[in-house]
Amino acid sequence: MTSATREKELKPRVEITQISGTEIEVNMGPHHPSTHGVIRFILFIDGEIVVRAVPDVGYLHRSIEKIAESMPYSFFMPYTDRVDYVAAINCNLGYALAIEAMGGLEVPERATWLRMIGVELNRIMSHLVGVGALPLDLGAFTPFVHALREREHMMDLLEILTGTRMNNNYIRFGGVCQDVDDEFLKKLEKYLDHFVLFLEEYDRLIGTNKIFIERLKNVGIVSGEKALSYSFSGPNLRASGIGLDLRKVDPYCFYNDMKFDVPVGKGIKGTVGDSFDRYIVRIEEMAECEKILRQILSKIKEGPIQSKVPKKLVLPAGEAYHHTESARGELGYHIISDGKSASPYRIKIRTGSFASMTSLAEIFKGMMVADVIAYFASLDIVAPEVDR
Amino acid sequence: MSLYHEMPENIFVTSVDQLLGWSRKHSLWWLLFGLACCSIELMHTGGPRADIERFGSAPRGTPRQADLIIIAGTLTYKMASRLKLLYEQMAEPKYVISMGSCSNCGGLFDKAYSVVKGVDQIMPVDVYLPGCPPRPEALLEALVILQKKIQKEKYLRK
Amino acid sequence: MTQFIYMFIFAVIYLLSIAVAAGFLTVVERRIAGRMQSRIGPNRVGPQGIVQWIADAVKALQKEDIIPTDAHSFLFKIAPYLVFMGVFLTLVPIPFGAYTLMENLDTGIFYVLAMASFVVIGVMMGGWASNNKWSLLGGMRSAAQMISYEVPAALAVFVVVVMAGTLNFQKIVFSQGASPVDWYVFRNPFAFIAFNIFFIAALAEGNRVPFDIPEAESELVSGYNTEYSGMRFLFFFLAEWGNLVVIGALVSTLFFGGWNFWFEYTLEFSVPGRYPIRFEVLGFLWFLFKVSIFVFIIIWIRWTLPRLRIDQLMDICWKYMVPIGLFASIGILLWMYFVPEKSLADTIMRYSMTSFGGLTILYFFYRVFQNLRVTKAKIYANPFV
Amino acid sequence: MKDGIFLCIAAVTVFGALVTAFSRSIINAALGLLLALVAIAGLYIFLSADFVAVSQILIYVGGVMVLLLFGIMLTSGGDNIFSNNPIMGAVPATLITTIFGLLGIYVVNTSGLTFYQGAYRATTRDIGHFLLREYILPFELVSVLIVVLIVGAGVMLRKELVIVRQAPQKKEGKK
Amino acid sequence: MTTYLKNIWEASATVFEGMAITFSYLLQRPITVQYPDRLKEPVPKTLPKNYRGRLMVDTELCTACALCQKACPIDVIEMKGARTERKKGLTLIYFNIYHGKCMYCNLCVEACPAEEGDEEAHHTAIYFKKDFEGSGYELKDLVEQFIPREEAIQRLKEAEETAAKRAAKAAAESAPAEPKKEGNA
Repeated sequence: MTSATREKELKPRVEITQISGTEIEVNMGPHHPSTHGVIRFILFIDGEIVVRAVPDVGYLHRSIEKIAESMPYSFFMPYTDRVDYVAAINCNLGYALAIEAMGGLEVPERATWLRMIGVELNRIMSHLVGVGALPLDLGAFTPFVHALREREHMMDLLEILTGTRMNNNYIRFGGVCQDVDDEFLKKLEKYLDHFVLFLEEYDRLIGTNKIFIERLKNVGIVSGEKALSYSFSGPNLRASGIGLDLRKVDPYCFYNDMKFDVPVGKGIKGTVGDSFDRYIVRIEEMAECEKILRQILSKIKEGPIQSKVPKKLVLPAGEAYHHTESARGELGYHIISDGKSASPYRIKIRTGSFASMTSLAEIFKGMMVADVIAYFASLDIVAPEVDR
Repeated sequence: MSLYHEMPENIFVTSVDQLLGWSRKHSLWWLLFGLACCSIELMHTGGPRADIERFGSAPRGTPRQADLIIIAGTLTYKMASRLKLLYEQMAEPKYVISMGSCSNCGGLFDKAYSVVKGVDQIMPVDVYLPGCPPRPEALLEALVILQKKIQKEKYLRK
Repeated sequence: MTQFIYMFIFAVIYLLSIAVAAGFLTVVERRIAGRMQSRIGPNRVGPQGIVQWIADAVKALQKEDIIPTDAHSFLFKIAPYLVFMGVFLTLVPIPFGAYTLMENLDTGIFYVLAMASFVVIGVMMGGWASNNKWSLLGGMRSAAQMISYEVPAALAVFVVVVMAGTLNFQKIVFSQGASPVDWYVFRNPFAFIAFNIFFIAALAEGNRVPFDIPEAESELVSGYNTEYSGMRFLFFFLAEWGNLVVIGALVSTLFFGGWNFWFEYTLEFSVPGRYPIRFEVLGFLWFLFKVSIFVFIIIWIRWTLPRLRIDQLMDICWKYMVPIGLFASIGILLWMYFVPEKSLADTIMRYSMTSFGGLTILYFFYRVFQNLRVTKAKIYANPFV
Repeated sequence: MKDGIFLCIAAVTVFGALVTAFSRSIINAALGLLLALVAIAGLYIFLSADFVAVSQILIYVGGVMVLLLFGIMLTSGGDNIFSNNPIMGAVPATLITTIFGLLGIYVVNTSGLTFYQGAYRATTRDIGHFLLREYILPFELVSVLIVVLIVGAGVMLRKELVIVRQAPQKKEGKK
Repeated sequence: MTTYLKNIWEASATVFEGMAITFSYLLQRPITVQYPDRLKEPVPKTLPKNYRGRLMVDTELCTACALCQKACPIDVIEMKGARTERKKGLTLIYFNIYHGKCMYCNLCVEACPAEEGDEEAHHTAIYFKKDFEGSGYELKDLVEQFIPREEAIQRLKEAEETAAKRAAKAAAESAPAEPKKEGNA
């Protein structure tokens, strides 16, 4: 592409400021087919163009952080599932790692491998919702259902691994709650063979589609610098061209033994950091997850799954912050313990979606209503992660 | 339906009622509406494995055209007024399924200061469904139970 | 007087059959969509769910008829009927057989283009009268879209009209033959282009994906029909699916030989009573088959593609379809002038175009079976068995 | 029978026209106009001018009315605009109607125009014939006029609009 | 001009490709499991061994130790154990589980000390049954009483009697020592 045509495409759609002068205030959400979950924007539109937007959060504020203060550390584990229900085990892991780091608990090797299987499977499932809901919001229903079908298969796997389809509450301090047999590992391997083919087909079905590309390219461009200033993390940050992955940068579990690439947005269809990049980064990341899972399968060994943990866990006084790479970016648990009681003094959860929300008001300006949907869907925001 | 208020019970009315009930139970269009965790399982119920559309239940984006609202997830006080509004916007006859623990009674968030302890505090509920979240099959079971209830309803002699 | 009574009865029969066809199509669409998404779709009501639409319709009758307080109640009430009327009126001149048609209008295709404007007015009224901002946006988008796409549609129709030399549907059908070689779509490249343009423009006028932005579910909730419930919504619903039949019928009449079956309709048949009834029935069924294929394609497109943005939609209309349509309409004039009918060049072009069409379909099925082979490898139904 | 239908359509036309003239709500006036235009198409059909009738619907209903409705509906509170035009007073209206009515009757009586009484005959072919053979010059002149109109409208619109184009980089800087 | 034609070509080619994929799904079997009636085998049988369905109690096995009640973060389990003459340890008086509130977190099962069965049929006294059907028209339908109400009242009476007996016995045993105690105090 020559620079001249590039320049032409970079220009935003015509912004008409003097034709009518009347803004219509429309309310999008909290119930609206495109706001997954309950997020609300108030859009001030002039014709089809958004003049300004006011995001309104809190419709799913369940005071999870406050509840944590009233119960023992181990009781809080099921609540972390609900922080990000699409990637529940990721949230389990972050909490467990934070507590283990603070309390100096041992984790057996097999338990870590199992945790990683759960986390990576869950990451794929979460990304499937992301890349599935994006075409859904652009009007294509079928790819979404195909993604759901793959999720069903994965939920079957998770069901064997953890016992439930969603909100697994799988990870315990110092281990996991149940073991699996070799049959599961074989099934997982078989499934991964299938999944590669699915990804390829999915990309042909929707990812290469001209209309889909036209709807996403050069929409909602977030440059790397800007993404950092919004404190983006995870796939959204990587789509903006910054290859920051906590699994590489600050490895936990056995991620430093794993060989995988960090997919980065390259702007193959438009500009670096546009909505299409956010889509393609997620697709590539799923392929990387598949690689990681295969390596785990080749390395996992028999052994105990739970170490000894005191029944009444009292953490030493002090505070700790532990972050992991969740499906929606950096998931950090900041835990403060007073050293006396069995419940935390304060827990603060840092989530990726909330950081993504901060960009909306600014990016929405000058967009068309249809692009608002596309940009919002490409961020893959889940409501409870915003509100908690 | 004031005309029918005084209608005596006879074979004609009963069989018409049966037909009306049959049509209502087989065409429960549900509102595309999810609150929290259960909304994912709600999507899966519309998805390929469970396929709620087998029962003739299509998703609708707007409350006016929906017959069934599935309260899928935790209801907060901030959302409650909105939900009430949505419910009131739906056209009669309308049905409510309370899906999952949170909407049944607050569930694991009954300690939270911001969560409504049960959706039945703001609107009538037809079927309560346990689970956190319930499997798609469980939601289908709730739908089947709701269908039974609808078939027994007497639309003409309310 | 009796003439009017006959007309009335005929109209009622037409109305009922279009309503039944539209209702049935909703079920068919849901079933096809289900299969494309590896689901089943409605299959509980009646054998394989074929009477699902009766349940839907009877339910819609029982629903409360809501008219929002701030709505303009008269317009709100009248809009669905206007839309349905627009769709129904377009059916009047379309021939389903040599005698199975309401009125052989001389203005034919021109009349169809005109009647479509009632749909525009109805949709705008519905959107505005609802007093809902999303509805208003939907109605306005819809009107802009329909008006714009009437231009390429008219250009494409122009090509056919030039080739047939008439606006009358029956004469257009006569001037095409029964075999694919005689169909207008395969006569010459310009007609083929015109077919594509007309089909796409018809999709856009019918508000179907990828042009369904007026009722874009994820953007505008449900577009102009957001506030409608029960019976009034049913009319929008019927109009939408009735429109599918209209589009299918128009395309197959204009470009695919209409009801022409393997036999030729000659002059001797035009004497009343000489035309065998079995020919009429066979022609009718053949036409229905063509229509259902196009309806299937429209449904299929809907469940495959995402929708366009409004400015892209207008771009496609004004930057692509209108220039190409102009090109085709000038090209057809030159073609008609330089290549007389039944000349060698004309015959060669017909056969090569037909084989081109056939090859495209063959290649398509080749791709389909390639996909199937891949999916077989991935153990389709359950990856764990 | 035929006369009855004719009278019905004529009555609808007059009713539509009256609504247009006397309605105080602008949206109702537009609706009245719509009704009148459609009814006039019906009258054309009675005059065996089917092509003109269809053109009437295509142009006035499909084009003019849609634009009118656009204008009314997109201006804020279209329903609340009440016309308050002194020309709508009864006296001038009666005067104008009478003058035009008399003129009409005079024209019909003196020009020798008669209603077409024979069986229905398709007019499309004749119209095409006239337009492209005998009246080709006026036809072409009209098309030139339309082209001028379109170009002129485009030019005028370009002057009216202030189009602000900004590259996204600049916007970032502003932040 | 090239971009113009390229755009048209790309659009038609990718649409063609996508439509080929969706068409290929028309020729394949759907994966739908036709719950509830048209099934090859009931859904619970297809679930894995450790599936967390409905929370159930084996009242025979239960020792009424109330550990599960303590392990539950949200008080789903309502139970009481007391001594009766039925068996040696504690007897269950009543055991109610509020399914409508349960969050299926497995914490109570992990806390349960009473276990039974071999590797295959292993289960604890409180366990998750591979069953998920439990919808009801009213909220109270979702409370499952594992000891029926009449039985529970009966047991409560027995427990009271036993307690009274034990108290009497204890009183009788400690009666002679009573003055001594007082003296000590």
